[in-house]
Amino acid sequence: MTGYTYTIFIILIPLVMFLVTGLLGMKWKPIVSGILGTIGMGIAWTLSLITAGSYFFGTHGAEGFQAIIPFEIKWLQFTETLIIKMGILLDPISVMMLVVVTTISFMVHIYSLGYMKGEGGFARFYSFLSLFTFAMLGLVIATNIFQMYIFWELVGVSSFLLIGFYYQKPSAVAAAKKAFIVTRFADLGFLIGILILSFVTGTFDFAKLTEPGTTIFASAASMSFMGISAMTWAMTLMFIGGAGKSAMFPLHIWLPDAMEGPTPVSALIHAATMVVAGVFLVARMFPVIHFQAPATQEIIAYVGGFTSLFAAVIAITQYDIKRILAFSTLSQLGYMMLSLGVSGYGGEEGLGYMASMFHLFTHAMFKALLFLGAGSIIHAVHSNLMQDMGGLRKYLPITHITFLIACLAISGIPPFAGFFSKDEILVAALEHNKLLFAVEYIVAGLTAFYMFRLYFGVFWGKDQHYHHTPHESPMTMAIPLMFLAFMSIFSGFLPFHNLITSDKMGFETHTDLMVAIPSVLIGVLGIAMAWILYKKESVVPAKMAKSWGILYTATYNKFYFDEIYLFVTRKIIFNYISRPIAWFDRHIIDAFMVGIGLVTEKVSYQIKGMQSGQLQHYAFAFVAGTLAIALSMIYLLM
Amino acid sequence: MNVLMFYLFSGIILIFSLLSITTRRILRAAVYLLFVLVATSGLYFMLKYQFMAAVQLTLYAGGIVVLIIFSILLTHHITHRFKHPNLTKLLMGIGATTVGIGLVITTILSHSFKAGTAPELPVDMTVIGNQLLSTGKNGYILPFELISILLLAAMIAAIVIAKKENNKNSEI
Amino acid sequence: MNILTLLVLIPVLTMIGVLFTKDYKGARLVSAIGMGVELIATVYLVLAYLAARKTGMMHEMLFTSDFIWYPSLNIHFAFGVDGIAVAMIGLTSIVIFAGIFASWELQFLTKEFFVSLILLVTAVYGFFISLDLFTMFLFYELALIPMYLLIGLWGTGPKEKSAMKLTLMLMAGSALIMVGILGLYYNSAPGGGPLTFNIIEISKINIPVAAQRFFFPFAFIGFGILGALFPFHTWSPDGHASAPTAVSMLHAGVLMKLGGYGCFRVAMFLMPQAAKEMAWIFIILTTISVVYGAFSAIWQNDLKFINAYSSVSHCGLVIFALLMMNQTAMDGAILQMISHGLMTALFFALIGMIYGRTHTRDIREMGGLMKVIPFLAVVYMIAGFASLGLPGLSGFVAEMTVFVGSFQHQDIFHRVVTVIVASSIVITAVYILKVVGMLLLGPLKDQHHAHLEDAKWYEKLSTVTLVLAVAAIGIAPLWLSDTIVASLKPIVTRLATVIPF
Amino acid sequence: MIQGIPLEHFLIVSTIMFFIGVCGFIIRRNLITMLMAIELILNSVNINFVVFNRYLYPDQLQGQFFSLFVVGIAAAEASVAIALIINIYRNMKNIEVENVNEMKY
Repeated sequence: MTGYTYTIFIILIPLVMFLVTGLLGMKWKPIVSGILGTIGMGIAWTLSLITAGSYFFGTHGAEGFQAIIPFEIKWLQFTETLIIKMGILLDPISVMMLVVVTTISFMVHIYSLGYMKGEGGFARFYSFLSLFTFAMLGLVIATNIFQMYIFWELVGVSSFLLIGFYYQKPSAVAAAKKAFIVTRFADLGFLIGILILSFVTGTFDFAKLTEPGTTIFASAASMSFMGISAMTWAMTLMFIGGAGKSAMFPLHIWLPDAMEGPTPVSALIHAATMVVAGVFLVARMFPVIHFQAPATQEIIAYVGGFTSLFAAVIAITQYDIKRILAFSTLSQLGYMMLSLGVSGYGGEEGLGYMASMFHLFTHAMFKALLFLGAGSIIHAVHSNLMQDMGGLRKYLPITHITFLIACLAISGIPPFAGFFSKDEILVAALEHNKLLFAVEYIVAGLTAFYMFRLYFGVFWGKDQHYHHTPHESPMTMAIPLMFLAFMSIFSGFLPFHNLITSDKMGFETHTDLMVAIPSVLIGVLGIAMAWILYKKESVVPAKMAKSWGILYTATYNKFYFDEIYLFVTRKIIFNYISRPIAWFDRHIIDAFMVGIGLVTEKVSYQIKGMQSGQLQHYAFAFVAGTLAIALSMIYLLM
Repeated sequence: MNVLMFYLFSGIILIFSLLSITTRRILRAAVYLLFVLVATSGLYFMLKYQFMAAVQLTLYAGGIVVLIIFSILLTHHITHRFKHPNLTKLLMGIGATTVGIGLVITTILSHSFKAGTAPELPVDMTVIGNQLLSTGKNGYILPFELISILLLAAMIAAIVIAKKENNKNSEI
Repeated sequence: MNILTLLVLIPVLTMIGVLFTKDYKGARLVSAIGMGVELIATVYLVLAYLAARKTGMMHEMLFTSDFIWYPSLNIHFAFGVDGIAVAMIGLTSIVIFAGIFASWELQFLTKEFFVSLILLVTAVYGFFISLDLFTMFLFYELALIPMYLLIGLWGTGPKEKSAMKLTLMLMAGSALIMVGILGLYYNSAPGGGPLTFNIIEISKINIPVAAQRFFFPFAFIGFGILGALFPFHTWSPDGHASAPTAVSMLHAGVLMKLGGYGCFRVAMFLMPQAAKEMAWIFIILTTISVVYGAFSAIWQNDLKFINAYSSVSHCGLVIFALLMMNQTAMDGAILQMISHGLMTALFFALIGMIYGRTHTRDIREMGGLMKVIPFLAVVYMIAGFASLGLPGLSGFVAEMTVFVGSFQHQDIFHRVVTVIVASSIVITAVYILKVVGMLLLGPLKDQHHAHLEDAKWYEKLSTVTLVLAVAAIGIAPLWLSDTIVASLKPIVTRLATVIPF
Repeated sequence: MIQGIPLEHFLIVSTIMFFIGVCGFIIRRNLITMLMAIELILNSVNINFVVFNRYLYPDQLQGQFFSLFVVGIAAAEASVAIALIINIYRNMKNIEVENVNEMKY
């Protein structure tokens, strides 16, 4: 059991790298920090792979993959039972996430050596990357919900720092703020969810919470608030936290803006790792949600389904290539959430759970690839907009091929990775909810369409007037692309159904041809439409856009969600809550306090007049006072 | 006879004290005050405090009133007539007076005094002189000396206050 | 010699030493040395305290000593500390140490400034170690007087007015406290026998409930005014905005904690029944404090005002947690006091340093300072993150302990207010990020700021001390929390076992 | 002791005299007449002392001595008061009490 103590180094190396590059980085030549960070990450990656290898393919008992806690210390004690511990929990999903996070992070580290070359703040960039990796790893290996929350917040802040990396650009600062505040708002839900959960169960530990047949929820049945049971509240609030991080509708608004960060950051944080934290949270709490709060699971399924459709529709109309990818990420995250939402528990029933994790894995690979590819394109043409691109396949051969692979993978074309995972999700959806299945089916077609719209628009069509001939990226950028392309092709063949399941027992899956063939067909249909419309420069898309009129404009403007949020925050919260409160404080409460002083002063000024200097007034006051006292003593007191 | 004399003196006291505070000619006020003081000394005579009455006559009637008249002459023309008193003050004074008189008189009348039954002490100069300068029981040497110091102090003070100052600010 | 006497003696000696210096260089050097020694003495105290507890000394108070001072009223100089007082003393030492260095460049009446500042701090030490209500009150009053001078003489802006307002409001508070303390004194022997001011002795008897009901609001509101209890908080924005850097640090960092400390040590500990009865009123007030302070902060443009309102919000959380009256929440309250003390001191130090460079505190006139003064900007960001409760810094630990603690109550009322209070962390994030975004990030707004000098060594020393303390609590909170919890046990037990009314 | 005159009659006389003095002190404008009012007050009090002595404690002399001292103090007071009045007259050219309000507030 204790054979995994070395896993602590996976966590500690990025932390040390963060401190070293953060504190000393500015004194060195920038490249030193980069190389140091990359080497550190490489070690962590190797260790993760070793861990995964020995965990999944080493010996394990007949009862499936058991959770292992190789390391745990007490961090803070609240009550006798509520203790925050810091530890490492190894179970199938956390080990898988270790691999995903370290892989992508390592690739991004290598890639950034080329991409960020010559940028100011190179050392800062690497130290933030290390901080993020540390936080993300801490999140995935958390042994208890509070540790997860702690790293959850750290992930949020490192995301803030990285989005705002170009801190002199106002739009980047605004995007960073937005990302942080929106997720923070969602985290409030998470926190309250934790409070309720911990109060009901008296523990934070995942091990106790997810133990099959546990009795800690016995007291929960009697608790309810506003007609909804305590566990439903807790899980729904927690899901809000997860939805914030994973940018589920309606908390999705920060993700497209987050593309203001450097592209490698988008690949690491906003495509592959941090945004799946919400999915990971739901997966982590899956037994609790499934058994204790089935209503929440329904919500998760519908939110996931709606988000995937919503984002896919918006993606069709966008021109900024990173935003298209961002909306595509939203859509794919919706898939994962939906899959968890329709999943059952145990064996074949748990197909959705397995599919979700599978898709998480494959998506991480091909979406990171897409982003890094996009980074490579942007590196070449110095623009984010599709209008500025075209015919790039001649100039960027490696990027072109890898990008194509990723597009095929996300469109679910066999034998690329996306096909397998998406297929499993569709099967799971079909078994539980026909409506959601239909939605996902359409989304699959839309995905293929907008991805190939992007692909054709960028690599085909005619050349634009480039300032200088676009050139292929350096090897530091090409190697990660090739590696990820390799993963996008082959990761679909990993035997997930044996490794990562809801009850930790493997089961057999089979490709359901009744689902697979139509899904491939609609993917191909989407590609074909994109081919027709965007392969060559054509006026059809513009005409179509015009004919859709308002609908197109609304979609192009992301259904005005940003504006609504802006209205709510700027106008309502700032102007109608904060401002009156500030005014109230200065002009009512403070004025009241000052008023007390002023009244005292005024009154004393007034009664000062009684000291008129008129001797006879004093004499009268004296006599009258004496008489009054005498009178009262004689007639009142006696 | 005695009774009649008492009411005569009382009448003089009350009438002239009232006149002394209401007349509009200041010198007359002083003279009325003199009458009041003399009548009071008459009361003392009736009560057989001859020494007290003599002091009253010489010191009060003779000394203080003369002092007052001098100062009047220093500060006023003989023909000076006062303005009518301020109405507020008039009301204040009359109000306080009425209430006060009513209160005190009702209190006096509702209280029954027990007359002393001890034999009267003859008040001749020997007794007064002995008591005034004795240090034993019923001796008043300390207040007597204090009063003398006070009088000295008052005299000096009066001179200091009233004398002309040498600087320009106090020129008349 | 008793270590506690030493704690008061060192500042007094420092004050005398400062009086004999010739110029501002001498004054600041002597002050720095004195406060450095004080910090060492505090570290020694902490170690000695922990060691004593480890050897199993179970008394409520340690290092006690007792001199009769005024026999006819039974007033003593009674000293002693428990874990909470030790923690507060530690906070004070760190803040004043940083504060001395933050006012390193002050050259106007330097000697007098340092004497007043150290007098203030002496009073604060005296307050925390006192076990006698009267002596405690004496030190409390002693702390207010130099405050008036410090703000009125060395402040900025409408300093006289602010100083007057602050002093008068706090004096009003101390009048209420005095009523409360005298009430306790005259009820301290319900069965006859000598009256006493000693906290420990009073805590062993039960004050008659009627007296408690009458005197509890006096004592609690009195201390609450210093703890910025809504609606008696308005001295705080003005006072903090006008005060010089070191005074803002000390005031927001330590003096406001006197209020919270007094609230539970005097009002709640000695009058538990009344505390239980009336808690709900003050819980509502503090809930308003927390949310209201945070909302107010959003709309402010003056850096110090933002921080002052943020202090209102955070100090509201302290009293809120105290009123929850269970071990976890009260532990959180003490942690929050320390955490807020450190980070708000850090904030004010930084604001003072930024103001010293840009000569403005209006965030609309600044921008993009990250590029110009990276050290200060980074530290400001760390302070901001601590304030909005980032894990790894002290704010998170404190806030989470408070929330978990106050959520342990069974009834809906406590739950709902907890949720409302918890929502303040989002609002806090909004205003902190607003400031960080406007002040530090973005393009440089004012070209005059292009050549500002980054932190000097003494400024670095001042801020790094505070940052280290904030981070140390945030990363390893267990020992502090355990120390506090051990000392809270008698208080919580007493609160829990009072006869229900 | 005067046969046929009860103590109360003396007291009533002195009371009325006393309050006439008070009234005079309040309503008069002139400092000297105010001084006279004060003399009236003192005088009425003297009567009281003497009468109480004679009627209630005829075997002692405290009342008489007290009256004597009062007279002495009245003399001192009058002399200082008149010195003050003259000084005021020098400074203000009149002795209206309403003008003497320099030390108000």
